[in-house]
Amino acid sequence: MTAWLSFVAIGVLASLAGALWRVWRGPAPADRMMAAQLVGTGGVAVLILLAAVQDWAALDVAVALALLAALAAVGFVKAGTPDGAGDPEEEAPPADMQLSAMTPDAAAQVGRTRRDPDRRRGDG
Amino acid sequence: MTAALGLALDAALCALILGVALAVVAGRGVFRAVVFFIVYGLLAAVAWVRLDAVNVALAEAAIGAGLTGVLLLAAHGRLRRAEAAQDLAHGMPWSAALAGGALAAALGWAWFEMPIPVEPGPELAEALPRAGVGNPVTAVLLNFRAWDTLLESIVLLAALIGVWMLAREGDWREPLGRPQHARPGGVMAGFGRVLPPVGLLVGVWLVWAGADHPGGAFQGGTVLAAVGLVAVLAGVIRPPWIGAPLWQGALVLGPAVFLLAGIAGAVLAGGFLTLPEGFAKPAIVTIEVALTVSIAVTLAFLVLGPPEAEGAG
Amino acid sequence: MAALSIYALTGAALVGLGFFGLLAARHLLRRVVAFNLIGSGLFLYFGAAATRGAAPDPVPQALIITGIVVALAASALAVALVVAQVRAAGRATLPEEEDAP
Amino acid sequence: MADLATLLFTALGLVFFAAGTVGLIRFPDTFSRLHALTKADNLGLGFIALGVAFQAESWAQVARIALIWVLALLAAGAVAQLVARAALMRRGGA
Repeated sequence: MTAWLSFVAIGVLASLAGALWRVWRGPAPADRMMAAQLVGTGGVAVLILLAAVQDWAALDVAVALALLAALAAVGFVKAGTPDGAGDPEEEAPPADMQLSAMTPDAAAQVGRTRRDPDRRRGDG
Repeated sequence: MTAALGLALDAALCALILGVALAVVAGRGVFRAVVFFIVYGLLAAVAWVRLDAVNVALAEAAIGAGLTGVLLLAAHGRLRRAEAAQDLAHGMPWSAALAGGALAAALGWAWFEMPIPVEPGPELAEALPRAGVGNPVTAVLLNFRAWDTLLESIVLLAALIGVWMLAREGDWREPLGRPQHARPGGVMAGFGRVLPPVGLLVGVWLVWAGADHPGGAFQGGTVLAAVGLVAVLAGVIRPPWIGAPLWQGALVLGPAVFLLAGIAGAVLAGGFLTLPEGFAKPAIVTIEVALTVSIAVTLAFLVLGPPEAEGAG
Repeated sequence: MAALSIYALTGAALVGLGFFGLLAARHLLRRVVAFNLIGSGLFLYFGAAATRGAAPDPVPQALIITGIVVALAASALAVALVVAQVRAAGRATLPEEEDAP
Repeated sequence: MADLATLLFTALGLVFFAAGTVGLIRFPDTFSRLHALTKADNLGLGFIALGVAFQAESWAQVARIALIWVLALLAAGAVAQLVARAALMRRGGA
């Protein structure tokens, strides 16, 4: 059973490599951040597996990681608001950008045309 | 079979870590580097578990994956407008590559040349039963090498004073950090109310369990700092101003109790910071609780940064 | 032992990468990150060395824990200094390193 | 019996993780990629946690595994909502 669980852990790590590609590629900051979030979820999974493989105390590390998984993302969301200290729910998005008001095609169009804000500033 | 798979697991993990580190230093874009560094912290926590260092993994998980991320992301948000068009040197800095490569090679060479020590320190194995706690790392931190830990708690305070000295004159009486706000009843505010109680429980458990199981003042303190930060970011708790007496008391509580215990040891047990054998456990637990409070408050304040009023930029 | 060598060599490579990043980066925030990478690599190297005996040696582990916490405190101070530098000079690079346009 | 359950559930979890990664790589825009992440991966984590729970030696360990999954779900739900809104806002030229 230990061998199988180690194998599953390797498999989860391999799937994290795909998430790392998305962190590298972006293009939007939200893509990078969400991919990092996936690495966090995968890390928790690996820790649970390692708990059974080597030491059940690793579960405490998994609890800590799961508890704080959202911290970085909350920091990201805050930093993206105009004053760097707000909440995206406070401001309504511009009317023409509301996806519910769009046909699926139009929404996909927005996704394709409005690319990497980082890159437009020349550092993406 | 199991051993080979374990080795493959280590190799895969290290390959990911190295790839992430390469992306941190070589990828264009400050934001990309910051996100990769957060990912690095997550993977490093897993690596520490593989190295049989659950105590370290706990600290790394809370700091590397949580607090550092918030610190760097907030700073990046602040600096976005001032960001220079160019964040790396032009072209390939060959001399820097050479220096880094030489350093890595020297360390790699040293690894194979280093003598393997007589393990695990016979003096330590002999002294551990008298330390008062079953977790050897806690015993080292709060009993055998208490000097290091005492001075370290003072270093944290020094760093915090350094951060506060960067506050502008007019902001001195403002709450720490930037004024955080969130939509009342929104997702963020709700999250900021649900998570901290659970985190409080986990943090206290880590301190309590730290005497005999992995955990302790540093691990519990960092978890508490992180969930406190969630509450502040979500606008649930308003941070105090620098001079708030209660919070200043919390900052110095740990070092003060530690110092008092040290002096008591000098009087009663014949040496500064020597814990008398029969009282080792209660003394360690007392110091640890006080230290946890101070570490949690200091780290949270450090990440929040100097006070800054609205509209400042 | 082989597994420990993997981690130690990874730590050594991290120190090298961090040092490279420290020298190659212009943006001050990137320098703070690179410096953290050096520290973390050293911790990994040290931690691998601590695990070579029959049981993991708790003394290096205790030092690494305090080291991780101090590294965060130093980073917080460095980040606050970077923010102050940007406020004073308007840019996140050092003046002597600004490139000709 | 317990080993069989572990085998089955962890394998299922791995499949969901792989699916989440494929979605993350293949889906065309930020918002559909958000789906891949928050749903597939937390299901994957849930199955792996369930599988490992069959190997646990005490109820305290099972409780901890359950806590981990609940925390992960809570985090994923809140984060997906917030990041999606943040992405929408940045796009709107804010």
